[in-house]
Amino acid sequence: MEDIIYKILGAILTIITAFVVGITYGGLTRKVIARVQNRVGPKFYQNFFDVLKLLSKRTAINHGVMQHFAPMFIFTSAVTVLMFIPILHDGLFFSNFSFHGDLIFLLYIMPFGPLGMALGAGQTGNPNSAIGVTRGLSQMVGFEIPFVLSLVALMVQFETTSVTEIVNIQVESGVWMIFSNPFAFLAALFAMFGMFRYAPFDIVGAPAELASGPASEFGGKYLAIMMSSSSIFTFAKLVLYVNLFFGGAENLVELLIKTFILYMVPVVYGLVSPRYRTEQSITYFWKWPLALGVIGMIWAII
Amino acid sequence: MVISPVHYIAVPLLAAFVIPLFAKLNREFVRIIPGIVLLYLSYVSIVLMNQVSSTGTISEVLAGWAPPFGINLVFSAFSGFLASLMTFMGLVIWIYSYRFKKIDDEPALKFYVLFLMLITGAIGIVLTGDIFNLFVFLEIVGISAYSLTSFYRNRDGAEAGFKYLLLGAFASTLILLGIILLYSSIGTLNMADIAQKSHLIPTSLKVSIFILFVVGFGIEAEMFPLNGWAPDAYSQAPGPVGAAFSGIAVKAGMYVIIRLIYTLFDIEGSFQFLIVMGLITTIIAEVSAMKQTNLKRMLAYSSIGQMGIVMVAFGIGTREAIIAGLFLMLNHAIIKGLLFLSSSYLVYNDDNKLISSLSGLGKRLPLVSFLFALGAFAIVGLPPFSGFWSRLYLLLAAADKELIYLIAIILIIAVIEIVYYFRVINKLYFKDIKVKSDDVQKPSINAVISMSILGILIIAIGIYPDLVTSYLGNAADALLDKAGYIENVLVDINN
Amino acid sequence: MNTYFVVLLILFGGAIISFAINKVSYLLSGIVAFIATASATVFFYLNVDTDNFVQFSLAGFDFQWGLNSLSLLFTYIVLGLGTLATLYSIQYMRFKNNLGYFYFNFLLGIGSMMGILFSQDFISFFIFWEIMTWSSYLIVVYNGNKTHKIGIKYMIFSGIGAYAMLMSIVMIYADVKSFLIADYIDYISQVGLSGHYLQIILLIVGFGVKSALMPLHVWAPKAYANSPMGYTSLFSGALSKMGVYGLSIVLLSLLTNFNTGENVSLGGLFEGINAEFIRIIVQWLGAITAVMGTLYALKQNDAKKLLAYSSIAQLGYIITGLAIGTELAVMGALFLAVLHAIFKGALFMAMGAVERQAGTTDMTKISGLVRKMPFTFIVTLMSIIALAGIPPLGGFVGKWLLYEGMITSGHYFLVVLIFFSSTAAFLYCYRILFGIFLGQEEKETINVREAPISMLIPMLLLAILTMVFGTYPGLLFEPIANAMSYIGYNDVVWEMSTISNVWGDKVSLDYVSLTIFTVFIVAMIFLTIKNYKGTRYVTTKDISTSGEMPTENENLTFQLNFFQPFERAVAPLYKRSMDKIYNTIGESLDALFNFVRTIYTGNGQTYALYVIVFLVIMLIFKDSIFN
Amino acid sequence: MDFGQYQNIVTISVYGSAIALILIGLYAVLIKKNLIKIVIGLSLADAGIHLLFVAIGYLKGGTAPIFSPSVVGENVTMVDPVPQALVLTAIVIGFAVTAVALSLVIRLYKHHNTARIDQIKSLKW
Amino acid sequence: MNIVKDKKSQHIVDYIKEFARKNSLFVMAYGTGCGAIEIPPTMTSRYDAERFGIRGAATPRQADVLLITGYLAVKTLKRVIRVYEQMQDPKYIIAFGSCTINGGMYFDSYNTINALDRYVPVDVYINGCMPRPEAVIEGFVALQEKIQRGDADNGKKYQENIDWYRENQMKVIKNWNMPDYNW
Repeated sequence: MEDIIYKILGAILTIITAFVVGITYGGLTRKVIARVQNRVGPKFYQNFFDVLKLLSKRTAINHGVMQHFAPMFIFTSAVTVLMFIPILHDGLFFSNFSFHGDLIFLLYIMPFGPLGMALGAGQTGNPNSAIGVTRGLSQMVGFEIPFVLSLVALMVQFETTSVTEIVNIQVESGVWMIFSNPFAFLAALFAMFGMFRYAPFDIVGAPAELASGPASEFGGKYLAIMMSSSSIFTFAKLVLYVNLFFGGAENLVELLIKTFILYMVPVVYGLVSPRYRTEQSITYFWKWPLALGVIGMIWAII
Repeated sequence: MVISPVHYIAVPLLAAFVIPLFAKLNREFVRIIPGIVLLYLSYVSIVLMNQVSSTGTISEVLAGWAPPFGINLVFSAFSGFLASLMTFMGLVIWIYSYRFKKIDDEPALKFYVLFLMLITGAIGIVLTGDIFNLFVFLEIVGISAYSLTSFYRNRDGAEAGFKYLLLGAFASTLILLGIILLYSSIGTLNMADIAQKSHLIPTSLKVSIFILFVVGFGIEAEMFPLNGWAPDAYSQAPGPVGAAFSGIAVKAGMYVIIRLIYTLFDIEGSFQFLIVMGLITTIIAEVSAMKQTNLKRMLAYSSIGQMGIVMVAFGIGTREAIIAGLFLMLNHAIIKGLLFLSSSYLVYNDDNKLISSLSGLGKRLPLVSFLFALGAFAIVGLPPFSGFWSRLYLLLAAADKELIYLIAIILIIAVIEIVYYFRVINKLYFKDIKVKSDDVQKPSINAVISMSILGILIIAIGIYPDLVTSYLGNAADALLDKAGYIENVLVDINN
Repeated sequence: MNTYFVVLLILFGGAIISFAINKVSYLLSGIVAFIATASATVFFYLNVDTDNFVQFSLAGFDFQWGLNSLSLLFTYIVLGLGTLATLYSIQYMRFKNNLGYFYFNFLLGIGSMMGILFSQDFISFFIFWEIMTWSSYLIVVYNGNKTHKIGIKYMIFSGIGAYAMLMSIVMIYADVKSFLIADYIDYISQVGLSGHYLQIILLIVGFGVKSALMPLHVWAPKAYANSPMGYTSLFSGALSKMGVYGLSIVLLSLLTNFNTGENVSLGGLFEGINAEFIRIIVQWLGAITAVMGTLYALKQNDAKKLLAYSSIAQLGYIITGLAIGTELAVMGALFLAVLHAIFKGALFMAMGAVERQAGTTDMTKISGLVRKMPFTFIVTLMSIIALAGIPPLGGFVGKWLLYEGMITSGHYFLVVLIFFSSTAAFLYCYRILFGIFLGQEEKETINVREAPISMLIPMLLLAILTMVFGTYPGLLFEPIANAMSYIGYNDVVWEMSTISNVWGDKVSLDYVSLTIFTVFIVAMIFLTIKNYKGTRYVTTKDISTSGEMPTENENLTFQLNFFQPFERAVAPLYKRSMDKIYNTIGESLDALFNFVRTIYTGNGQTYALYVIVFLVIMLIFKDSIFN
Repeated sequence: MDFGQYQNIVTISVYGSAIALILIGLYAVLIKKNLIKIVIGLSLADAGIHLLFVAIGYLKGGTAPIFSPSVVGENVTMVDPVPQALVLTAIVIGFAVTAVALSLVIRLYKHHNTARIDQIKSLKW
Repeated sequence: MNIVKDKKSQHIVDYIKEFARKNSLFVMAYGTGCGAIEIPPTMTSRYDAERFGIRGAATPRQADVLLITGYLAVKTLKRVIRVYEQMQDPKYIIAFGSCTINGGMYFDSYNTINALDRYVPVDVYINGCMPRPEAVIEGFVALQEKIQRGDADNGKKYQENIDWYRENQMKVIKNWNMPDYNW
């Protein structure tokens, strides 16, 4: 009984942490972008206001039941991913259910949210949303290939598919994956560009063309949940990357440092990039990232 | 009255010439007499087949001259099987044509005379033990067949008949030449005697004689380069005649080739020759059938193809293969019979017999179309219809001899058959109806009965092939037992 | 009377009765069909006994009927889906013609599939196989007119497959002198595989056609899409599984278990072929099938055709899994086989419901049906989630097992290929949901209503099954483990709701489901209660289009060229399709055949010349021909 | 009468004319386009065969194969009766075939208005 | 507008809400007149409105503030109404320049409206022709103060007085084919 309470408490704590960190990272990103553009920029906690404001909206419209469900799908997906990733190495509170899932499970639960989101976007009947969704899904096929290649390389190298095990092995041997198989890491890093959808891969939202794409009919509480979910999701993905390639983290500070550094890579890369066309952004991943992934795989097999 | 194989020849021949006399009394006799004759022959078949299975081959001497000098009839399990098959097919075709309108339009009298002569000739070929007699019967078959082919007095009928006649006359010339050479070298015409003495002929001459015979009878048996007449004749002859050709006439020609190879001559390489010729025949015929627009012509090519496969089966030469070959013959007779009979109602009013004119006929002529489809299913060898078993037997026999290429070719051909038969079925059932209901001819009750008999037989044999396999086994044994044949004809009767 | 005979008698008898009774009432024929399948199902499972073998002799061959644990697994698919599909068809086919014909072939199909599963010898296997083929052909062309080409294509490929199989069977008989499958397996285990590869390749071709393996798949999309949907659910769900059944015997019982250390080549054309080589080929073919099936699926505008291509892709996974042959992969493949029957059955039924209610499944013509047909939408949604392999529904389990089986046995690049396919599958999954149910509500579909209850019940049952198997796959693992013991995998370990691989990693599905459902429900409660009064539904015309109010006639539906950017990205893969290749072959053959038949010139004199030339040639070469 | 010295010449000429007839017949059938000529060719070939057959059955100095007491004596060589009997049959058959052929030719001519075989090809392929 | 604040806890919640609303303004810029050109400098480096939590929104569903930047033709008014009605409560309007107040230099044009207030409720007018970015930011700040005070809820006002607004709107818009505002 106590275990269960601990688990529940731990889960809630994890979600809150992820939310806070994710939202803060979002704010920091805006700040960084502003600084690069020679602006003052918003406060780093600006995104909290945004979420709060959206939650406090008095009305919310939806076009049908799927639009109502869509934020739940994405929230569920984000939280579930979080639950099955060990946030901290050997952490009591932050390990959650990470022993009950593995990488392939994570790979499959990750699209759960976007797909639900896509359904909601489809339900709205706004053509922009549907176009955004098709772009997003197409792009997902693009970056998934180098990503999977690098993950398979990882699994082969460590002979396990469990994230927890991968972290443990890295901690025990003291060699991070990024050093033992840099190619796989690079492939995964490229995949991450697509995953976070900063420029030049921001074809889904594409405010100038698609009026924020899938989210264009979402407002109020729906948008709030979506924003916070994607923050959680961002954090979860970062933690996953840290776990896989940076040997996990012993404590929160280490985790924050590692994740933040990692997070800044696509952000900074995006700052200096324009936007790709959709097919370019797909085929982008099938050139160098794919080659890197294959090299990484061969590296791992040898 | 003692039932003997002679009845097979005497009764229909007599009837054929008596019909015109009776016709003076009542026109209806013209139709009824052939039926009575065929029924009687069927009875004879049953009795004789039982007798054969209990006591062995029956040899009947004609005119009191003992073989090798006199003419004799041999009713073995093998020849008896074919004779019974022909009788049965004759009966079915008679039922079908009893009130076949198109024949009624023409003088029915001539039809039945010729038809009975055709049966007489074919059964004579199968039963006779004398090679010149065989030639005579072949000519009977030939002349009646030419006439039946051009039975409709239209343009194309005459053309087909003439082509058939041209090649048939050629065949008879060659066969006669062969007989001359044979007689000049061993001085006998009795088949058992020839079989006994054939080793005395110099090999080169023997082979030449064999070639002459094969080419001559090959014309009748639709062997490849010799079968130019067949598609025309099949497509232009009246529907029941097409069935009679495929079920009766061709079988006779095939029988002779089998006899030549198995009993009369003992020539090295003749089996392989048969396989190769069979394969070529099949391939060319099926390939030609593929693109036909004329339904009857398509069936004709298919028929040729089937005969090619029969040749292959007999070319393999093992007991299993012979069973397969006989089974194929049986199936070919009943299935192709059914196809010809039903198709002549499908293209009843279309002079060009175009497949495209069948469009949607399945709605207008449900039963006929169904039977046609059944026949098509059976002939491409789909279980649970009879065609499947014969093909299986053949393949097993081929596999036993490790003739893998043969299996492959036969099966590829089966795929081709699927293509063109299913094209027709699609036309029948799954296309819009083009024909007005007035334009189609509903089948008469007797036609339905005859086709149903064949259809039921196809399904029955398909579900329970043991119905016929025992007969086939006996027949195969009889064919393989060359010494027994000679002994039966020459020794038993002399005693 | 024996169980097997009774089951077949009920089914075939039911076929004939429902054919005959069609004249009385259109409903009755369907009801008879349903009663026949249902009673056959009930009777069969009451009397099921895997050790009961019946022997009899026909046409000089020994036949043996019985059940092994593998075929028992497949009977679940056939009878279960068959019963539901007949129930579904009663209403689905209500306004169609020729119902007797339809149900006759329907039941014949089910009966022959059961016959295939009962057959313990090759020859009755083949007989039932062919009956299944032509009965399904007759249903493929049921819709008439434009389907006839599809039907012929189907029949040609089935013919090629079946005759390849027949060829193999007769060769086996020549070797073993027995048609019993068990005898053949024994024989192979004694003498080894060398010299028998041709038989095995031919068997694989035979089964590959039915299970739509890559170069032999071209019949499938249109055949699936154009048969009545009630049957297609069975066609794609169960009938294709007969190919999988056969392949699992060939690939596993024969190839996997007896290729240890053996490397004898066949010589000649088949130089270098060994069991491992064949398996690798089949693996890659399966994976390529999966990829190409997916890529073509997402191009389609017709939902039925889309699903048909998706079926091909899914069968590709299954075949790859079987060909890999490790315990996990096989388990995953068999699991997917059952699951595919369930969700694809449900999907085709749902599409049938859409077709019946809205008149078409062309996604460019209809959209926004979700409010009109909510239950159909739910079924589609759940089945699609299962199809995409997203937890917590059943498809995930199969995919997980398959991937783990591949990774742990070292098929890394294959994994990537399969993964690519299943990621791209998300695209068409979304397409089908969006294209039919979401998006703008069109005025053409204003009067559409939900399908009748007797069509919904089977669909919903299947959808619920995907959910159950997603959390408790152990329910299905038990028969699968038994089945695997038949094909040589003893002591398969399984747990009720945990899946684990050989490296010791595991996924606890109950935790997964628990988490997902808890979070989802919490989120739902929160989101629904929050601002409950402020939450309003508006129509799909009320969207932000730069301040414009879209009128009735304005087209806001995005359907054509749905994944155009993606198609551009993978354009090189679309360049060459098997369809085109086969068309070229067909056209050349046509031309050749047309040329060949000009031999028959129509001139009697030419024919006479042939005779003489033939005679002369024979006489000249008589020494070389005879002797 | 003794034809002994001419025997070889007679034999050769009979055989030769038989073969010549056959060849002429074949020529007519294969080369001539006119239907009537083709039918004539067939008859010629038939006649050649018959002649050949009779010639084979002929024995040098043989008498007619009649078993009458007046003729039959010791060491009497008779011509083989079988070929003659067969040839008689064959002639009858050939006659019948020719009759049928001619009737068909007439009908063909009626329908096609020509007797050229290469123009009568409505059934082909 | 007076929001009833009878409980203290309710007061705190409201305070937080309004604080958040104040600090996060998603702007839907309706670039009608010459004022549209003033928006980019306001948002970018020189004046950087993002400091105040002001941010562009792509669609009315996500937006809080509707900027009407200049004169409104009758035709355009229809779209403005539509956009306004699609926004989620609470929602605000900032109107730019003289034209929105009294018609400005187009006061006697046959096809522009003179007083925007008659058709949609305006929270803040920024005067000038056109106002400079500094003025715009000042306007925003004014709006923020108004929000914090709690009397910037014109969405509710619009809803309550919908009949009056509709009447005015229909007076100028002849081909009225808008859907009903359903809350």
